[in-house]
Formats: sequence, structure tokens, C-alpha cells
Amino acid sequence: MTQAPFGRRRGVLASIRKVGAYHLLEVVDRGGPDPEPGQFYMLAAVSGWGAGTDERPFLPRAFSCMGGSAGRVWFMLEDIGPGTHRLARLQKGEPLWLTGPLGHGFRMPEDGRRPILTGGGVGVPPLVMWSQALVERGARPTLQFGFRDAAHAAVAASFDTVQIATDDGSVGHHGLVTELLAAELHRDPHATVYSCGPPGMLEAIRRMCLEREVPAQLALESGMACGFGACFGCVVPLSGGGYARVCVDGPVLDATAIDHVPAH
Amino acid sequence: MTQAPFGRRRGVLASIRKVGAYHLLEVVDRGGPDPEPGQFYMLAAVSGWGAGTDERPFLPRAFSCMGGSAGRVWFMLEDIGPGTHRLARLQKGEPLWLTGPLGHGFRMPEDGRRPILTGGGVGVPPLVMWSQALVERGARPTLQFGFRDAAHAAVAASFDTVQIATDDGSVGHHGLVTELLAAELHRDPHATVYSCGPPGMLEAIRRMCLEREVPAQLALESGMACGFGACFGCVVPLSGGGYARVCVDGPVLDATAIDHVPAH
Amino acid sequence: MSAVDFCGIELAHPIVNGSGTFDAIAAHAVFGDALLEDFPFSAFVSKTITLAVRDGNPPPRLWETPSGMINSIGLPNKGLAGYLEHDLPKLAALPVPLITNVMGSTAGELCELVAACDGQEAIRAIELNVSCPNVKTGLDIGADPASLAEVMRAVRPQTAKPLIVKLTPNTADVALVAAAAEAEGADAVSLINTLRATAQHPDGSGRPWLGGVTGGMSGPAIRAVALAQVTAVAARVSIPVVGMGGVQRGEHAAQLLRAGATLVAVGTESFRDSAAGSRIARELDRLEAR
Amino acid sequence: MSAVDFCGIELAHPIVNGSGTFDAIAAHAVFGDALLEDFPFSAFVSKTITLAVRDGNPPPRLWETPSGMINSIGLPNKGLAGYLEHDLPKLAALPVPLITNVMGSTAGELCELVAACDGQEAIRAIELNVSCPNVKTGLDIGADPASLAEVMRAVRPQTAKPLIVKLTPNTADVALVAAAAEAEGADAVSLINTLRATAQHPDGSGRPWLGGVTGGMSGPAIRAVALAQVTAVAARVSIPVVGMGGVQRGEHAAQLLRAGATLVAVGTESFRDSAAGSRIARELDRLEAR
Ligand SMILES: Cc1cc2nc3c(=O)[nH]c(=O)nc-3n(C[C@H](O)[C@H](O)[C@H](O)COP(=O)(O)OP(=O)(O)OC[C@H]3O[C@@H](n4cnc5c(N)ncnc54)[C@H](O)[C@@H]3O)c2cc1C
Ligand SMILES: Cc1cc2nc3c(=O)[nH]c(=O)nc-3n(C[C@H](O)[C@H](O)[C@H](O)COP(=O)(O)OP(=O)(O)OC[C@H]3O[C@@H](n4cnc5c(N)ncnc54)[C@H](O)[C@@H]3O)c2cc1C
Ligand SMILES: Cc1cc2nc3c(=O)[nH]c(=O)nc-3n(C[C@H](O)[C@H](O)[C@H](O)COP(=O)(O)O)c2cc1C
Ligand SMILES: Cc1cc2nc3c(=O)[nH]c(=O)nc-3n(C[C@H](O)[C@H](O)[C@H](O)COP(=O)(O)O)c2cc1C
Ligand code: FES
Ligand code: FES
Repeated sequence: MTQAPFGRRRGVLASIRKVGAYHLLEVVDRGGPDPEPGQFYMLAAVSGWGAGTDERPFLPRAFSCMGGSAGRVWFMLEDIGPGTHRLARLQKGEPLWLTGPLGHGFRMPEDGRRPILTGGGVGVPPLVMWSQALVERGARPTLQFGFRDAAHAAVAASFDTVQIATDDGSVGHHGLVTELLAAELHRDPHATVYSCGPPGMLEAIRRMCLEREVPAQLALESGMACGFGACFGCVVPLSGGGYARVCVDGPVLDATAIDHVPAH
Repeated sequence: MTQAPFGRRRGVLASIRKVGAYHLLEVVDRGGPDPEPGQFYMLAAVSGWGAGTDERPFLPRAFSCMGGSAGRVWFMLEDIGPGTHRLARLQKGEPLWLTGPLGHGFRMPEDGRRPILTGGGVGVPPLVMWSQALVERGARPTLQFGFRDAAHAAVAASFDTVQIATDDGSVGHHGLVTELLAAELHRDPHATVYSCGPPGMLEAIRRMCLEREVPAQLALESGMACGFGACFGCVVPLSGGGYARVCVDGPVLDATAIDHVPAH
Repeated sequence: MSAVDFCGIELAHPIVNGSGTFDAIAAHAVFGDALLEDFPFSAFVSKTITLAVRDGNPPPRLWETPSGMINSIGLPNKGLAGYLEHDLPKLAALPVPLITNVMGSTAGELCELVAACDGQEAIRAIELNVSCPNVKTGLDIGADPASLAEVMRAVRPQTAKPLIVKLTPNTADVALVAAAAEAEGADAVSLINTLRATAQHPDGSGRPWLGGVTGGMSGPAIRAVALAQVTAVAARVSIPVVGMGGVQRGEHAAQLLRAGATLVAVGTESFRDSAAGSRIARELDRLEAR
Repeated sequence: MSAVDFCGIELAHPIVNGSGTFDAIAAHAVFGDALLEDFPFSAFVSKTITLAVRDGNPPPRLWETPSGMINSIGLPNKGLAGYLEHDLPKLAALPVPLITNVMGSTAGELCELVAACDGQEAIRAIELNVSCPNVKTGLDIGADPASLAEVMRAVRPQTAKPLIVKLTPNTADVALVAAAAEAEGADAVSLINTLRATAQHPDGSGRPWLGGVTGGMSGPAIRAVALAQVTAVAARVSIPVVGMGGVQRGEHAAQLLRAGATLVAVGTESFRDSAAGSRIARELDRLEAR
């Protein structure tokens, strides 16, 4: 697991562009080590971080990295509230606070299982990074991305071999990406599933893999204040009872370790 | 007294330029009536009004107008804290919240007295507006502006007949503008003094005019939350005892009505 | 707008002002009749009136805090006689019912104030500000159920008009105090008043900035505390509750109403926008229409 | 940095962490030895330890507020035995003295916890978290001088180590409670803990967002309340005071020290910047050097 430098540090926005419903941010992170797929960062704008709706944001926000090396890190974010809104309006050259890379990323499939990467919405970025790493390591991942509509699916256009599902059917399969996964597992269950996305999708995939005894690694999202184990806010219930902290014990956790993926 | 439209309204920054230490803002105020010299507005940026030092600003800030007619109002502000800092960084076309024109402005001199306008720092803008009004009404005001240094005095360069004093002597009289006033009153005390500026200067002028029985109208500054009489925060002690609200009873008050100009 | 019955008084909508955060007489002078044509509150609550004239605290009286402010105004007012003579006639002419807020440091003072208000037809309800220190215990009257009950027993008989007890948040269990008010005949309770707070002079000397040394914090910073206290009180008493504390928009008012409040008061936001009351009432109406 | 003597313990500077806002063991795993080389606090205060193991509250446990946050964590911890076995050895290896924070819902539980800490050489001081409800009165132990005094009488004899009473701000007169703690032998008091607060689900249903229903507010929004309470307590007691509440930079720490605090704790700001403690200590040092 790549360790994060202690303390928040300043990054600079190198570029920002909108691809359909998402904003792709490229951040110059001079002091930063290279992140591993599935790790995340806590981000905040240096100036104007507050005074949005309800005087928010105040706490930093968590974002999986979509790629990162040689002092550059990429993020893909959707503007859904005051924090993502402020970040989406960052100008080239503006400074931002970074802590990371944080958490445990994905682990290679065991006993030769083929990797299936099933993501939804802003769950796509870590899977993009993981698929590249898998290819570099000689694996041939199957990618399945689910989106609400064409605007959200636009970001996946640049991938040639990806199965797309959209809720409104405007692109690819008209339905949930979990249906694509079911078909894929039906075809060949000797796989390891890697998933990231909204809680409803993760919970469905957790159950599906449990029933079919298919190993699955879920990259979870949870309300976070710190991202490095200090607040005990980001918990997920464990199948063995009690809670784990998504930020330090995850965000990638074995599906079998989790009692259920909380949706709130 | 020009009455303010009820409620805050949106203005748009038409232009902003720096003149030495000050920022000159021109605001398009379509719905607004023409302000009178000595009146002020409560201003706030529509976006990013907060999250500065100590998460401020929150409340709107008071600014005398330096001029205003046909839906345009001018302000001159010094960046001294989170509120003025945010306003000084407004971009052309950015919206801001306006309430005003507020308060009672200057009144013409009585019994033919000659007007002497003695201002200090950000006390200059209302006197600039008042001097223009006086000239339009056939009076010939004497202007005396005091500044800390050349950077602050630069704004007065565009005035031909103005006596300048600077604390550091870099421009004009090396000393306080109150010394210029003393000389002027010594020369011909049949005058009405109009003054606006830091509390120390106003208090000195109040005493000087009291001793010499010269009528003086002081445009006061005070901590304000509302600007329209709702909070009772902006008080000044009256010579007859009790307090007056600077925002609704002033900001221009007769020097004799005031017990002393509080400095804090 | 959904009309509201509050202690028998018919109000056009649930949004009123918090005492001491709007001066209808001054605002009318500043804004003219536009204020009356679109009066921002469905009822007007006067600034706290005391028996004697009070100048209020020496300046400075204000300090800006993260997402809020501290005030140490010190209840300046014309006193009972001055209020009845100078302010009441004008407030009675407002287009909305008048609620008068009164404070006394002893039960006797409060009785005199309440009795005087009882005699004024234009005063539709009386709000007791019990956030003032009880001379004996040093605690605020409203901070301790026993001292509040004692005061209420003296005050209640003075009037048949609706009596609203305005509670202080600076206490261990606000619901306990609310229950005591209800038990002693309060017709309604209103909360929260400001949170006790202070500020030091920026010169680094450590001396207080506020002339009154300490003051009360208000605005968005206290909203989540207000929601918790209003929720606890509304769950404990069956009399109507007026909820306030950091309300800036319709959603915040809706939350207090969902927590069980009957009316919502807007205070600090009016300093930022003199027409905040009517804006919030419109936003609330749109939310409830859904 | 100006060294500080706190209850006989020599500290490099006045900045410590607030209990429950920094996990030195987890942070070491995340950041590596860099954490130890520039440890952000002059002493480390553990998360509250209870006798029994606690899972803590169901999620969500966090809500962001204007200039702050609410937490309803529910004191998850390994219990006394688990703490002594798993955490203490690692915390004892930290480069700074260890203070252990404990909580019990009865005097008996607290005595057992304090006695166990007394026996551990590595634990230099014990902080009592009395913000938990007293089963009998329903009030927080720390909200009522009498119930605090009763608990202190039982606990004090259990240890000769410095005993710090961490006060709750949710009370009528915090100075009164602090005086009771001092009278019963507390070596120091620390305040403020979080302000009771709540939040509703954004779906507009009115149901609580937090799994624990209510929680505690912290961060810059409570700073002015903390300064008022620390000032009042420091003026009332002569034992050292640890001041906390919304501290973000050196100036805020300096204000609490000017108000009479001996140490200043940083909590929520560490979530925004894991190295906030050392930054604030440096800023404070520069301020005091002037
Ligand atoms: C490990 C991890 C990785 C992530 N990766 C990505 C990514 O790659 N791209 C991306 O776009 N997002 C990602 N997210 C989600 C992202 O962190 C959130 O979208 C962001 O925090 C939302 O902040 P906001 O202020 O924009 O929206 P918010 O207003 O915070 O709303 C987001 C959600 O938070 C809840 N909420 C609403 N108000 C509050 C409040 N006051 N306090 C607390 N919760 C509230 C609601 O459920 C709401 O739907 C990730 C999250 C985690 C934990
Ligand atoms: C009627 C009137 C007319 C004015 N006209 C002008 C003008 O034309 N041009 C101009 O530049 N300025 C003018 N001012 C002053 C202007 O309103 C202030 O400079 C502005 O409010 C400062 O806000 P800030 O956030 O930039 O600075 P702040 O940080 O608010 O500092 C300004 C002063 O406020 C005090 N202060 C510091 N912190 C706080 C706090 N947290 N809460 C409360 N007070 C604090 C200190 O004394 C400090 O020196 C006028 C003021 C009034 C009342
Ligand atoms: C400047 C100011 C003056 C106030 N004066 C009074 C008062 O005279 N009587 C009273 O009961 N409450 C008074 N309050 C408290 C408010 O009525 C209200 O309870 C509190 O401010 C919380 O609401 P808010 O956050 O919307 O302002 C005052 C508040 C402020 C900010
Ligand atoms: C997430 C969180 C967890 C906390 N846990 C504890 C705790 O276990 N014991 C305790 O005494 N205080 C606890 N506190 C209170 C803090 O120690 C501190 O008193 C309070 O947060 C105010 O300081 P701050 O504004 O700097 O955070 C916690 C605070 C937060 C935000
Ligand atoms: S986000 Fe704070 S412990 Fe995980
Ligand atoms: S600024 Fe509010 S009354 Fe004058």
C-alpha cells in the first residue's frame, strides 16, 4: 500500500475539462508518491472552501484517483453538492489541498480467475486505473460500466472494449449494469469481480457474488471527515459483527467481509 | 433623504481598478435610486461570501458611495479584512448584493458659511461626492485629504485644488490633516466643517470644532450588522446621554450631538 | 401560503421575526411604505421591553464569527412607559398582529410589564424573555425549571392573552424547562435564544472586544443546535413551539416545522436581507406545495 | 517552542489533541514514521475508553454544518481489556506523554477504569469524559455539579495520577461544574466538548440523518462559545484548564491561553489537516515570540 506523506499538501490544477456530466481534473502533485488503483485522496480548494449552499463545504471531500504517476493525479468528479461544485469550478493554476494516496487498493485475482470490473457512475475512475494496471500485468479485464444516461456515459466513449448499461437505455444495455454482470458470471463464473459505485449497486453485487461464491472486491464510499482513521465516521458493518473504517480498512474490502453496504 | 428599495437586490460589477492602495468599484444598480452624498450601502458578494480568514465574511459590509446616478454607483474601498478582500477580488460582470442608499447625508452649510471638507483614508469617497454637489450648487468647498503614504494618496491625484497631508510626509503636508484644518479655521473660522475618516481623526475634529464653535457634520463609521436600524449594533454615544444608531440616525451627525467618537 | 392558527391568532404564514432582530418603525422610515405592502413577517415581535429605560451596552456591540455573529446589545429600549407612548401606536398600525416581548429581573417587574401589556388591545400576545439572570441564583431564569416555575406562577394570572415563554439554550435540559413552563400555564414556548459567547480584541491584549464583555451567538452556526433543542422540546410539550436559530431559507424553516414547531422565527438573516422573512415564507410555501 | 508544565508533566508546547479526534495508531499505519518524527501534539489523548467493548453508533455518523460538523460516533472502542492489551503498548511508544480518556455511566464503572489506568506506568494522566448521561437523573454527569461531585468522590481515591475532568458545554453554568470538580480534587479541567446538535435527512422526511439521532457539534462554529466557557472557568478555578473548541490557527490557541488556559486541544481541524497540531504550535510560537 503506498503511504501518504503526513499532513495536507498543496497541489495545483493543471487542467480541467468537462466530459458529458463529469469533470476531469488533472492535478500537479509534486510531493506525492504514485497512487495504487483503488486508493483515494481527500481534496479541498485552498480558497473559497465554504460559503456555498448552507455555508458549506467545510470538510475535505474524498475522490478515488483515476490515474496518477510522476507527480500528476487524475480525478473524475460529478457536481452534486457544494464541495464537488467548488472543485468543478477550479481554474487552471488554482491551488488545492491534497491528502493521500489513502487506503488499500485492489488486489490481483487469485487462482487465475479472470477479472470483471463492474462500475457505476463515479465508481468508474478507480476501475479505469485498475484495468490499466491489470493489462500491464498481462491480465485481460472485462469492463462493464453503468450510467444514468448518455451524458454520464460519454466519459466511457474513449474505451473500446467496455460493456455499457444506461438506466434510460440511451447507450448500450437498457438497464442496470448488475444485469450485465449476472450475464457475464452466468457465462463463466471463474472470475473475481471488482466493483465501485452507488451503494445500491454494490449491495446487489455483494449478494450476487455471495450466492454464486464468486470472490469480489468492493471499493466502498462512505461519509468521511478525515480519510486517515482519526474520526471513526466512515464505518461499514462487518459480517462478523462490528464495523470497519472504510478509509483505513478499505476502501477496497472483500465482499464476504461486509454484512451489507449501507445506503443512506 | 433618498429612501432605499426594501430588501437586498442584485447589482453587477461594471468595472474595478486599483488606484494606489484603493480599489475603485463601479456597480450597475438598475433598480436603485440616486444616492445623496454621505449615504452608504451594505454590500456583499453573491458567491463566495465566506470561507476567508476565520471563515469570514458573513454579514454585509458598509461603504459610503463616492458617486452615483442613472443606475450606477461608485465605491472606493481598502482591502483590510476578509470582506473588503472578497469585494476587491470581484471580477467584471460578477453579481453582488446591495442594500441602499442608506442613512442621512450631508446638509448645506448655514448662514453662508464656507464648506471645508476634511477627510482621511476611506473617509474620502463621501467628501468627493459632497464636493461635487456643493460645486453644482455654486459653493466653493475647500478639500483637505489625509493619507498614510503616497500609495494611499494616489487616489487624490485627480483633484486639482486639494490640500494633501500624509503621515510619512511623502506627499503634501508632513503630518495630520487635522493640522491643515486648524490652519484653515485659523485663517477664516466662518466655515462649516464636513469630515469622514478614522475615529481618531473625527474625535480630534469634533473637539477642535467644539472649542472654536464651528459647526461640523461628521460622517461616522461603526460596526454594522444590518445598516437599516434592525440590530442596534452601530451606536455612538450622544452628548445628551444615551446612544444613536449611526445607520439610521446618521451616518452624518452634527458634531455637537455626539459625546465622543468611539475608537476601538 | 398556508395560514396558521397560533394560540387563537390567525397568521398568514408561519414566518415571524425573532425579537430584537427587526425594528419595524426604523425600517418603515428607511424603506417607506414598500415595507408595509410586503411586510416580511406574519406577526411582528417587538424588541425586549423592560420596565425602566435602558441605554444598552457601550459599543462595540457586534462581532462576526464563522457563519454567524455575536451580539451584546444590552436590551436598549424606551422602557414600558416610553414603549406604550411612542412605539405601540405605530406598531399597532402594522399590517400584522403584534407580539410584545418583555423581560424583568424579578417576578414583580415581569408582572407589571405583563399587566400593562394585558391592558393594550393592540398587543395580541406576550413573549417572556427569560434569558436574563435571576438575581438570587445568578443563573438565567430560563436556565432552571424551578426558578422559571416560580416566575410563571406570579405572571400567569396577570393576563388571559397568549403567554409565550422564550427559552434560553444555555441550559442542561431545555425540554425540562419547557415542561415547567407548560405546567405553569404557558400558552407556547419559543426557542432558541442566542448561545453565550465572547470575543477578544484583535490587538492581542486578551481584553474583551464587546462592551458588554460576553454576548449571544446567532446565525447559521447555531442552526443544528436549534434543531436539536426544538425537536426535544416539541417532543416533550403539547403547547405550540416557535422554532428559531440560523434559519436562512425555506428548507431550514421546513425542518423546524417537521420537528414539531408551529411557527418559525427569522432573526440574523434579516440583517443580511431585510426582506428575508417574505423570501423564506415563499420558499417554504413552494416546499410544502410539493 | 515554549515548554509547558502540566500537572507535573513536561510538555514541549501547549498543543494537544482532543480525545476522539486523532488515532495515532491508524495514522502511523497511514503516514509511516514521518508521523513520529513530527508528532503534531505535545501529549496524546486517547479516544474515550469504556469498560465494555462498544461498536459505536450505526452510520451515518457525520453531518457537515456551517463552519463545522456534527458527529454521532457513539464511542466505539476495544473496551478496557482490549485497550490495555492492543493499544496501550503502541501508544506508550509514542514520542509524547500519553493521557487516557475514560467514561463510565456509573461511578463504579469509572472507578474500575481509573484504577486500571493508575496501574499503567505509561499512562501519565487520566481524563474523565463526563458528557455521558447519568442513568438516574438523565442529565449528563458533567451537566450538574452535584452528580459530578458524587462521581469525583468515588473516583479521586483510585489514583494519584493527574485527573482531568472534561466538562460538557451543554449546561447552565459550566464554571459552577468546574468549581465542583476542583473542590472534589480534580487536578485540571478540560473543555469544551461538543454542543448537542442534530440534522434531518436531506430527503425531507424529517427523520434524523444520524444513526445515533443526535450528536455533538464541533469546529469553528463553536469557537466563540468555547472561548466564553474557557474564560469563565479559568476565572473561577485555580487548577489548570485545557481549552478547546474550533481552534484552527495559532491566534485561536493564543486567545484561549490569554483567557487562562494552560493547554489548548485541537480536534476537528486535524480532520482537515492531519498535521494541524504542529502547524498551530508553530504559529502560536511565532505569535508569542513577538
Ligand atoms: C472513497 C471515496 C471515493 C470517492 N470517489 C469519488 C470520485 O471519484 N468522484 C466523485 O465524483 N465522487 C467520489 N466520491 C463521492 C464524493 O466524495 C462525494 O460526492 C462528495 O463528498 C460530495 O460532496 P458535496 O459537497 O459535493 O455533496 P454533498 O452535499 O455532501 O452531498 C453528497 C451526499 O452527502 C449527503 N449529505 C448531504 N448534505 C450533507 C451534509 N450537510 N453533511 C453530510 N452529508 C451530507 C447526502 O447523502 C448527499 O447525497 C467518493 C467518496 C468516497 C468515500
Ligand atoms: C457608514 C460606513 C461607511 C464606510 N465607508 C467605507 C468606504 O467608503 N470604503 C472603505 O474601504 N470602507 C468603508 N467603511 C469601512 C468598511 O465597512 C470596513 O472596512 C469593512 O466593514 C471591513 O470589513 P473586513 O471584513 O474587510 O475587515 P474586518 O476584518 O471586519 O476588520 C475591520 C475592523 O473590524 C474589527 N474587526 C476585526 N474582526 C472582527 C470581527 N470578527 N467582527 C467584527 N469586527 C471585527 C476591527 O476593528 C477591524 O479593524 C465604512 C463603514 C461604515 C460604517
Ligand atoms: C442583534 C440581536 C439582538 C437580539 N435581541 C433580542 C431581544 O431583545 N430579545 C430576545 O428575546 N431575543 C433577542 N435576540 C435573539 C433572537 O430573537 C433569536 O432568538 C436568535 O438570534 C436566534 O435566531 P437567529 O439565528 O435567526 O438570529 C437578538 C438577536 C440578535 C442577533
Ligand atoms: C468525530 C469526533 C469524535 C470525538 N470523540 C470524543 C471522545 O471520544 N471523547 C471526548 O471526550 N471527546 C470527543 N470529541 C470531542 C473533542 O475532543 C472536542 O472536545 C470537540 O470536538 C471540540 O473541539 P474541536 O472543535 O477542535 O473539534 C470528539 C469530537 C469529534 C469531532
Ligand atoms: S473518514 Fe475519518 S476515520 Fe474514516
Ligand atoms: S447597523 Fe444594525 S442598527 Fe445600525
